[in-house]
Amino acid sequence: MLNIKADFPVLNRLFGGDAGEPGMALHYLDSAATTQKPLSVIETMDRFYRESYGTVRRGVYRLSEKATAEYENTRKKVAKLLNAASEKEIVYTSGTTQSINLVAYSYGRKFLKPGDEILLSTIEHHANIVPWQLITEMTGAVIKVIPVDDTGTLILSEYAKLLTERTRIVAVNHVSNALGTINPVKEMIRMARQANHFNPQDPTRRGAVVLIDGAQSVSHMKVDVRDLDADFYAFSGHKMFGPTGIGILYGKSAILESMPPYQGGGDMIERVTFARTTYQKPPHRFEAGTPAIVEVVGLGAALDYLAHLGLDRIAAHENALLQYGTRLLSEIPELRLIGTAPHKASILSFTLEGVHPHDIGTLLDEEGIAIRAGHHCAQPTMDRFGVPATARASLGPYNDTADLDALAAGLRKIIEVFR
Amino acid sequence: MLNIKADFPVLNRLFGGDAGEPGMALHYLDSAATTQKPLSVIETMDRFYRESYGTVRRGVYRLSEKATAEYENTRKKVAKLLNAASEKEIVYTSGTTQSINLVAYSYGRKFLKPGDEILLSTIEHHANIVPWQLITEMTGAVIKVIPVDDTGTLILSEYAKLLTERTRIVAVNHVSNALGTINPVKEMIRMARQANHFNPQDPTRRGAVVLIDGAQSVSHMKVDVRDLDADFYAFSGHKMFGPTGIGILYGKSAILESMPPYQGGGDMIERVTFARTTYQKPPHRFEAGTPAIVEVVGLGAALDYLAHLGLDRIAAHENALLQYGTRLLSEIPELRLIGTAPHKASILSFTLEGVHPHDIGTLLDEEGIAIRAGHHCAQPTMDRFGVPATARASLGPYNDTADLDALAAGLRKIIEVFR
Amino acid sequence: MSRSHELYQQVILDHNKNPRNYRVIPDATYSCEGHNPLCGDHITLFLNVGADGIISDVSFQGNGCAISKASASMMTTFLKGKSSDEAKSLFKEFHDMVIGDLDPDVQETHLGKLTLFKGVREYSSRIKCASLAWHALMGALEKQVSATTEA
Amino acid sequence: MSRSHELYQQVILDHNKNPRNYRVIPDATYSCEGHNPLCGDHITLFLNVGADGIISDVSFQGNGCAISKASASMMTTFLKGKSSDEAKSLFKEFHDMVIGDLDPDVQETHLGKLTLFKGVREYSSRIKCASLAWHALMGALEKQVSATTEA
Ligand SMILES: Cc1ncc(COP(=O)(O)O)c(C=O)c1O
Ligand SMILES: Cc1ncc(COP(=O)(O)O)c(C=O)c1O
Repeated sequence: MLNIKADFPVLNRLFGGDAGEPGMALHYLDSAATTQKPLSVIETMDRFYRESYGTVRRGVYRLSEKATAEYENTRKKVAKLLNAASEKEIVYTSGTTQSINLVAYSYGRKFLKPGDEILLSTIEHHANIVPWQLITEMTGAVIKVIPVDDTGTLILSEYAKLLTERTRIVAVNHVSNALGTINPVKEMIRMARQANHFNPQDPTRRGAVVLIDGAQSVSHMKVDVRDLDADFYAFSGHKMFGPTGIGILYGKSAILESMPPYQGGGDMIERVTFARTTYQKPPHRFEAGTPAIVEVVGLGAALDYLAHLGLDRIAAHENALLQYGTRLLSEIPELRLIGTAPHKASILSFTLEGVHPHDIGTLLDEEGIAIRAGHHCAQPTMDRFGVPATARASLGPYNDTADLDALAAGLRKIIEVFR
Repeated sequence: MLNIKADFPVLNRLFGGDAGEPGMALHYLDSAATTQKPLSVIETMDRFYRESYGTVRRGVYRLSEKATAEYENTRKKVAKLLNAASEKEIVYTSGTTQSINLVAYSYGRKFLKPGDEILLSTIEHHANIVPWQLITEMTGAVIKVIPVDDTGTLILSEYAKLLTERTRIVAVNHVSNALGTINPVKEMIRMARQANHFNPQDPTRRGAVVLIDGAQSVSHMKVDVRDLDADFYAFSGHKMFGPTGIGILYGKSAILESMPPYQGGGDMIERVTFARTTYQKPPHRFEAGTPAIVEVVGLGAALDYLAHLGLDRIAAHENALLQYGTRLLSEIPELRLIGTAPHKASILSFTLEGVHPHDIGTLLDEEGIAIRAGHHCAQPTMDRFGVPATARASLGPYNDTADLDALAAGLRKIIEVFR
Repeated sequence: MSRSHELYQQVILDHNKNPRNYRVIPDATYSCEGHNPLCGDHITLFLNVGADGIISDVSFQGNGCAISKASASMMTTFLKGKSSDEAKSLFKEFHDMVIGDLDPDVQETHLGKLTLFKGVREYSSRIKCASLAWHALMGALEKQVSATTEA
Repeated sequence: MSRSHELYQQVILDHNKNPRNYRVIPDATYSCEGHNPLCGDHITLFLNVGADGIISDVSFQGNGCAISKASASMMTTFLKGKSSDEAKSLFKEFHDMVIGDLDPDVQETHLGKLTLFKGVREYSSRIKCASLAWHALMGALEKQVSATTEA
């Protein structure tokens, strides 16, 4: 098992503890919302601001040249993490949400025609629902929804039926943030290809492209976009030990090249006149304006940290904790686990009989345990399981069995209070 | 005069200086591209990551509650800086570029009809040109351009003629980043109102709204959006001593409320179903996904720093330096100042006879002087003045006369080399 | 004493478990669905106001946490027999109390037992739970069919 | 010695001031406009290639910094009389040198005097200036009308 709490300053301080009391350690169980940051990431950004801050891709002075080099170096690291064919397939965005909006606005507006179909799953995050709804309003395309069974597993036979020659886009998450289900995205991409022979060499030829929302997967398991054959892969820096304000869109070169710009501004143009403006090649075509320079540098440090831990070791650690936590929680009779797919990532979503998730959240916080309560930006998932909200404990590589023991003990105490 | 170099770590270190040499101090003259950061901003973000990092607007645990409070507190500070009527008029974006794209996509797509006119000035940054070009392609609206005279001053009599009942949007910068011209935006807004009686109570009624690109003004002079009567005001955190990855869009409440969402995702919705989704009120309607939490907190510290310096003192300091620098540069016979408007901010754009701006930039860098060389993302401005590029020294409150002396000495040396 | 004990008092836990006036008024003069967009909780408030402006009956139904349910339950018992103008000024007092602008320990209020909810001001994420029913009440009085806590 | 002296040598300054082959070839076999989107500089390259594949004339015009102008000037003098295949392999050597993958001090090259430009590898923002004319050359050989340094 990993033992890395020491790398994370926030996990080493005590909270509360005024009036002579010693304070409490933090049991942080909300990594699916956002992860804490290791010292190396915090220090890299701090040092960069103190010593090397400058703008990128514009300055002819060394401060800017060096900033540009660090900035572009992260792109290479991301390409390596994903096993992308080239760093030109890596677009910087402000987060998963913007990555998906970029595809919806740029690819969607260009290629979707009235009656075209977008396939989503029932268990998507709002970030992978609402952009498509906005784009259907503009294009006349329609959304079809892949159903899930009672464990939270996508029903592939229904997916197969929904895949038709009208399917233009399939957009599903790799891991559901509300349930923890790991979706069989490799198989789903293969099915999309078979149903609908898409030719990436000629993206104007109609066919379905597949976008994978990797917000919950990329720091928890090895992801190989070429092995998956994903057309787009989207994720956020802040959920992978990096800073807020930075995200990634991976896109296959041929597809990115077929896409018009999304936002307009500096650095994405080749030549601007009021009569006519021409645009740069990808990825720069999609990166308008001064980018999140320091956040990109911080993300680079986060990728180094991830590489140092090793995704296999992270996955093994988190899986062991998931088994342990599932067992602990199953012993609480009042508790109902929501999301019991055979293939699951380290997310434990649940309800307690007679206690609303918000009350669970507030009362656990008294014990220094941070979980999330609510709809997890996945209201259709809540609707599917007939609950308004769940409590959710989600794990990262810095968690240990003590965190889960504290959670179980806290839940038992709450049940007492509410009895 | 201000004397604040000590507040900025990067201005207190020596660069280069390998092989026993002592290294050089940095004469940073590229604040129009991005400003350096004071220690208080760097430390606020560092401390936040170490001690208080959590997600916002979602968690029921204290870490998240406190993060949310700090996050929303910055909104109040921004409202105060601009003298906005309410913090609900303050939308967080990733930068000026995104702020303008948001208005173009959301307001523009809803209200622009074929033949409607958008007025821009000749001396805009690409961020205030390209989004409008993209939107004219979608809507059939057309762009008209306000000309400038040879000093770089907008010709208001021509502007008056361009204002017609077809004018729907006027978008101009407060200060030109390429020339330093301060545009008479208050007068221009007044003229737009008179030419075209816009009723902010009923934004669906046709009329021109005015967007001011404040990227170059907001940390250099007092801006009062209510006194200006601006409908939108856009700027970037990184140009006002704050971090990268965060920007602001101010919009009048009634106008923001009339606008549809821009990006879709978490936190901007009221209720999501696959059948129908409803959206939150502004500003949250326009803030999809996990925001730039730590950057917002850092921006809050930058606003405190700005308040501590005082915008009047900054303006006086920079104006004195501008006068000093203009005099120094005017004494160099080979030098041509581009941008000589009577009303100017602290930007010195110039060319040297026989020396390309890029060579100036590289050679000044050898002396530890960081300036910008190129088209400054304002190619139409370059075209207007018949130059492919200029060299540009732009000032911040941390600059002093020594920086300008070094610049002038460096330029004389370059002229020698190229003679 | 830990924060939460101040909030989760026996009275609140009791109202959560046995909410009063938890029913539909089929022929209500007004009803309004209150909705907290951040958590998805919602309750429907039913209101009968006589010609004299007096609240003759008030009830609620819906889904929410202990805080929002207890708050709705206690609010309905408290309001019966009060005028709609009184209800509006109670809303203001309650709202000021939960956001921390009014401290019932040092300032006079007309909130009676409802001052129990003062503890919520310590929990910024729960303030909207306590005020959800009250927002629905205001919506009903203003003849709206829905209200959110976003105001 | 400071970095810039290595780059701004007398030869380069001279070619900047007195660029060779700075003219239009009206009936050029090929021509291509090279463009550096980051700085807006552009030059047009003119090329005459005989039936034997030999470059019989090559010239340029346009706007650019000392580095790009000197590089264009020296490239044109160097290429005259070479075959288009040789030109392509020289492009590769030149390109590798300026991005720092080929060090003419330790590895053999066919670049002759053009190795002067090796200093540019220290200036990441200027590499594209040195290679602008070469990109235009490649564009011309590939019969494109325009080329950027973005490749
Ligand atoms: C006048 C003006 N507008 C817009 C921008 C774009 O700002 P950003 O790149 O931070 O989005 C800039 C700066 O680059 C600017 O100077
Ligand atoms: C599955 C999934 N998709 C998308 C998102 C949105 O990510 P962000 O808010 O960082 O844009 C999240 C996280 O909130 C998520 O869990």
